[in-house]
Amino acid sequence: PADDHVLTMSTTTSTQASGLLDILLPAFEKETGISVKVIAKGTGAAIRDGMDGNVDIIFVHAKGREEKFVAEGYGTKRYAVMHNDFVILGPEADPAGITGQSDVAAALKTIATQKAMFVSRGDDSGTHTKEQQLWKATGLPLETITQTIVKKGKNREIQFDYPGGLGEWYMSIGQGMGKALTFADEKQAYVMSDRGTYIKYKFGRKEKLGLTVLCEGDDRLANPYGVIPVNPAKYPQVKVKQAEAFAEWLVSPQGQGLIANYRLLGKPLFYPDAIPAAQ
Amino acid sequence: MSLYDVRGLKKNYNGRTVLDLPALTIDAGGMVALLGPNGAGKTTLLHILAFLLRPSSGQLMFQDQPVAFNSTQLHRLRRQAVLVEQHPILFSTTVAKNVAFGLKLRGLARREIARRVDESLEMVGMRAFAGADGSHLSGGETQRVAIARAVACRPQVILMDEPTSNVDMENRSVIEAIMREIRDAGKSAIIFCTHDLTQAARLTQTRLHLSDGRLNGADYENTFPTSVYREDNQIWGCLGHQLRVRMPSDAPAAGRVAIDPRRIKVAALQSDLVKPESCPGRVFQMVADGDEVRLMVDVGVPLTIILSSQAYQDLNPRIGDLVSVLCPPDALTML
Amino acid sequence: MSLYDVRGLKKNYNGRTVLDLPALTIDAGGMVALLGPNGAGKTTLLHILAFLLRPSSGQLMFQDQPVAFNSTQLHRLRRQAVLVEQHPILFSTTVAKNVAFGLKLRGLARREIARRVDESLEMVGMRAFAGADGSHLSGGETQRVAIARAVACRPQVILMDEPTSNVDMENRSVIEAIMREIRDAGKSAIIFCTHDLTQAARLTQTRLHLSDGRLNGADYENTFPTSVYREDNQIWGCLGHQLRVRMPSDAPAAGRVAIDPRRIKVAALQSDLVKPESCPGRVFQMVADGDEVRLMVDVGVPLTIILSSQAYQDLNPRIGDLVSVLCPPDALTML
Amino acid sequence: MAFFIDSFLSAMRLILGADPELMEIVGLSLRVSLASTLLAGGLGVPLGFLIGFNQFRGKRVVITLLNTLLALPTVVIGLMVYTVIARRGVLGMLNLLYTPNAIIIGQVILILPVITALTIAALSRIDDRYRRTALTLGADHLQTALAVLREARFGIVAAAVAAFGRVISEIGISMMLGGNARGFTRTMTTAMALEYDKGEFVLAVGLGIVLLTISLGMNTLLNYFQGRYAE
Amino acid sequence: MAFFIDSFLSAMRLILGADPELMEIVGLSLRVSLASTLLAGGLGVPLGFLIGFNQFRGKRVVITLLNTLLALPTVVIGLMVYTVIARRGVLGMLNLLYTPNAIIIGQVILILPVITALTIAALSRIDDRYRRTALTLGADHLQTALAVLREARFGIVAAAVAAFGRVISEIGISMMLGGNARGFTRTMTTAMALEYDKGEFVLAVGLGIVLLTISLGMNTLLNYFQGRYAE
Ligand SMILES: Nc1ncnc2c1ncn2[C@@H]1O[C@H](COP(=O)(O)OP(=O)(O)OP(=O)(O)O)[C@@H](O)[C@H]1O
Ligand SMILES: Nc1ncnc2c1ncn2[C@@H]1O[C@H](COP(=O)(O)OP(=O)(O)OP(=O)(O)O)[C@@H](O)[C@H]1O
Ligand SMILES: [Mg+2]
Ligand SMILES: [Mg+2]
Repeated sequence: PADDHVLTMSTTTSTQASGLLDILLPAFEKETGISVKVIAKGTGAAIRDGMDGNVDIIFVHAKGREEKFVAEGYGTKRYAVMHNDFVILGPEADPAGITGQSDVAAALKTIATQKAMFVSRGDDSGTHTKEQQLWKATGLPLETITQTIVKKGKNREIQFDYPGGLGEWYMSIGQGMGKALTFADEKQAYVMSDRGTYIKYKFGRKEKLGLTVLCEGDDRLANPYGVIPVNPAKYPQVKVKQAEAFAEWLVSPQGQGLIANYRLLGKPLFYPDAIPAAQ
Repeated sequence: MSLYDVRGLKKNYNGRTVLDLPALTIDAGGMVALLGPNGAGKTTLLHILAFLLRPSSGQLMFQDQPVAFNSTQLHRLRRQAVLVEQHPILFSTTVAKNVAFGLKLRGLARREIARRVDESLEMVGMRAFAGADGSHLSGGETQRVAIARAVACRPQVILMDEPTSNVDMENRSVIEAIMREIRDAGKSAIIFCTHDLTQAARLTQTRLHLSDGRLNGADYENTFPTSVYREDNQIWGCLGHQLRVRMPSDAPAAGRVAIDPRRIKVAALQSDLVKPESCPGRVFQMVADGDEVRLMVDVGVPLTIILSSQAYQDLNPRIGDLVSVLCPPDALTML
Repeated sequence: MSLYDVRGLKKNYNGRTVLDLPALTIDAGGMVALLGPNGAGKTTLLHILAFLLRPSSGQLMFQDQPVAFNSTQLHRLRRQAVLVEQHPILFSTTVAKNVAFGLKLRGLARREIARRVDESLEMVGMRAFAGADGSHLSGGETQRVAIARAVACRPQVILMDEPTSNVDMENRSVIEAIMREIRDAGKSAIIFCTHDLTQAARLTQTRLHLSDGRLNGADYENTFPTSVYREDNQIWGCLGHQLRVRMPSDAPAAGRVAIDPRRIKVAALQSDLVKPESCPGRVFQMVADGDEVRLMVDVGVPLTIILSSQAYQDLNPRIGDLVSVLCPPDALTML
Repeated sequence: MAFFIDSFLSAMRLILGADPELMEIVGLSLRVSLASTLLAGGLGVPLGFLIGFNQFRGKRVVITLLNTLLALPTVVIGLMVYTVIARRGVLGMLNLLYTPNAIIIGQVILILPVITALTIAALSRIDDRYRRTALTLGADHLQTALAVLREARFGIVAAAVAAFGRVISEIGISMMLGGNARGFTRTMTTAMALEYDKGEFVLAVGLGIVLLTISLGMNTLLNYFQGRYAE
Repeated sequence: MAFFIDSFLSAMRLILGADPELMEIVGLSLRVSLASTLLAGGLGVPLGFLIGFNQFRGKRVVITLLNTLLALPTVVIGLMVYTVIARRGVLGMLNLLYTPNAIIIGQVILILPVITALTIAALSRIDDRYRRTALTLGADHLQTALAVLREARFGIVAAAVAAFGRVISEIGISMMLGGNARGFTRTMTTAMALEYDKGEFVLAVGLGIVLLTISLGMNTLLNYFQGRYAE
């Protein structure tokens, strides 16, 4: 395809791994002739790609950071595309006894007080950000690790909140969702996961995940995805037209319909946010 | 008890047989010189006798026991037969540690090792180099240290591949003296190669002649390329533009002949022994070889003639004398 | 025009001076023999003359031009001076390609290369090995191929480090003949090392004696370790348990002496020249050396005596004769 | 056990199926890895000769630094190259990021120290007489180096093979500088990493077996040519 | 440029700050890498001797296979070891997964072919007279190997240094088998990968510089001991 028909997008590994893009991108290309080159990485690195002007558009799930991205002028506008939700998983035996608990904060608090092993992604991803918010909501005293780094010659601090017990019952592994699930399965520990990855690991593989959903449905577990074209005011060379075309298409009835009808192993995975009726 | 017994031993490289010894016995305690031209198989034989090279076929007996070349205990046998290579190499450490290497392996006490290292370096005149780096010695220094390294081990037999080829005059006689001493003391047998026939003659009467991998009695010293031509209904070979020899009628147009140094006739130039096919030559070297005398005459090529004590007395040649030399047909072998 | 001019040249290794030549001139087109004991610095000197080793200090002139050892064009100079190493090594390819190597570098035509390769291998009797793998030849075969490889390049000077030390009798004379031919044709100069004094004598009158890195006139052949003792108010040295020599009064208790082979007195055993300190020895070798004769007498150690033609005629010794040998004090040098 | 059999069967399937997308990925991996190895070899072998052949002050320091660079992590290389070739970087206008060429740049930096250090090691035991012989026969510096190279070929080929193995099995740089964009810069290893991320372990190992099969093919070819060359 | 300065300053901060967590990570990295290198060296050097010294049918095939294994990707090693040591695997009861020992197992598999192949290459140019001389002086197989090893030491140390560089800078296996658990199995490289994933590039490169500093220290030590040994 000619150069102006190629759009470069950075996104999180979870969108790519869910298989959704394999449905969306061919349909988009068929319609507009624009092919999308996907660079998948951790949420932080994906946003970085946008801030560095390496890509034309970003498709991530970390609402707060996305809004900051737009506010700082890196992006033109955030399009709310869809959401899915997080679930708390644990071994079937459920040693901490949180089965049926619909208040996620209460469930986490129980895990913490029992000192049952909990695996955290610990990678500053959208999921990890969400997890830290939920720990705050438990009201437990949190511990904070602050790292100082040098940026543009100035010191900058990075914070990391956790409910204590680091390395005892709270395992911070700094890896992607799949790996966190594998880790938790191996150690028969509790873990917070997005539903898509959970379904794939639970029903999509021969070696089924030995974990099950113990807590779900709390509003605070919603996981919204947004797409943001990179601002041509910062980087004149970005293909803003094509980027906006893609974003508009995603929130159009076609895009939203495809999202709503996407099934992974017979189970719905994403819920359209722009036109909820598309369901 | 014989030291080595060789039965039908062969060594092939890429299908070429470089050693072919139907039978050979070497006695314990003596000194044997191995002679023969380049490529005759001397080094190959020494490597086999040192149990370093496995023959392609045939059997080797050492002290009446067959040698199992695939045995894991071969190193026990090797401790009885130490080889000094044609171009020895020293481990890249000090000269002293090189000499100590074999002694440590034999589990000698530290003081005994130090004593023997000193003693054997002294013997070859290299004691001043004990602390020097072995890899930076000169050619002759290396050869002498290698000899000391072997002798220090005091094995049943020492195999030496051209041990004095790079050694200076002084140390050549020192090393020959060491060899004689070892032989006389009956400590170790010595089997050595050399191209220096007078050295072989000086050191031992037991000389084996190898050529093309085979043992034969013929001295190899008088081998020359010849061109062949026809004159007076007779085939002649010509050596070094002067010496004419009568060739057998089936001689090829060019080739090499060996002339038995004991069958060459030599006479004073005035004598009535002078025949048409004889040619004059100048005596330039004479060496004692046991009871015989080795005469070297320049007839365009250097020709070696071995005279019995009696024949030498009768001829009484002097250095620089012109003599008349004649090679009868029975002295010739075509190669 | 001289070939080499050496001025105040020194080579040090680890602070030890192994070569120290205040001045030396070598003429073009001749043949020079380099003699001296092991470690004298012969190889070191040849490496410098081949522009392979940079002297620690001093200057080397080649054909009246100073040699710039750090020049990037040094290879042009090196093409004029080819070295045959003491233990030559062949590239691990065929013998023919080894010989062709230098010729290709000189940009010769392919047919000329093939011709010269054939010719020079034929010369050293190794043509049959043209296709053989260079890394698996015997010691003498390797040496001969290396000589062919150098000669094929036809440089201004060929430097040969003990060129025949591992070569058999037949090929030794072949190589000596090649060396003579090159000299006679005036094609290349030849500078060679050897420990074979008779070889040096056969080939050239120009012989340089090195010892301990220094040039000196003394032949090094008669150097012996001595033990010193005192008798009749006189210090004596004893060589080989028989020969007594009068030592200077300041002689150390043990050491080495060199005996000038031209100052040794030798007489028939019955002659009235026999003195108390003379000792009997048996003549075992005589060799022509230019106009002189080199006599070797066994007095417990092999002693070399050089006689003028006249003295030889007068004494008229025979192999096996007993003669009386006397070393006057002025023939001795303490080392 | 079942896991390995499954993986092996999927590998067979992938190979026999000759899936065009897989072919493309394999082709890209080979192209990129070969280019990196050849470039790094073309720089590293001469560099190794310069360092190994010459005696100079600080030679041991240089070798120590080289050995240190053997521990250069792919993340560091990736980020450094990224900083230079990203749009904001000095070479931003070349648009190199997320292209195969970006991978090659990073991989060359990765294996240059490997090839250089191993070339020096290979030369360290080549008899000095080879060098002297070439020189005395009239070779200039380059010709001498080539003659010695011939003798050291086993060691230097080993260095190149190790470097090739390193880059063809390398993930970090390909991921960071190539971006694993489907149809553009997806290599076998980034495809494997993706399958692994997706939890498709069988497919990941299957791809790994395909990669090893290709490596086996390359090495068999090399062995064949070395054998012919040696004759 | 600013990026490198930032990274360098962060690295300085990290080193000077002597942050206990960083110390722990550095310690683990060193322990694991040294253990892997020593284990792989202890297996690979003798193996290289066995293959290099002996003439046997199929020797070239063995060397070709070894060269192929140089391209074994970390993902494959990680998954294979995972399958064996996971809870459900054959060695599940040993509870090895996500421990430093699991990393060591994977890394040994990674560098064993490297050390073996490079040992063979190092031996290929050792003059055969060293072997013969040791044998004729009465050395048994082991003693002969040690004598030749001494002569080949430069090449073999180079192999070990390359292998050490490989494992200390390796990410895939440490991540998959160690799990990057903070305080347990986090190594310098997995920490770097994490910072990279988070987009904290300055910290990632800063950690990389710390790693190189440590590698430099190790190599300087080695150089010092080699120098003393050579004297
Ligand atoms: N490994 C090998 N491969 C092939 N040919 C070989 C090998 N080793 C020796 N030869 C050949 O075998 C023959 C005998 O070699 P050997 O070294 O025994 O000769 P030699 O009698 O010691 O000769 P020299 O006097 O020159 O040392 C030679 O022609 C040599 O080329
Ligand atoms: N690289 C080196 N490092 C240290 N010493 C050396 C080195 N090369 C030579 N030597 C020493 O220099 C001296 C002269 O060596 P050279 O090789 O020139 O002697 P040579 O006259 O050729 O002896 P030979 O007759 O034994 O071959 C020797 O004592 C040797 O040990
Ligand atoms: Mg030989
Ligand atoms: Mg020498």
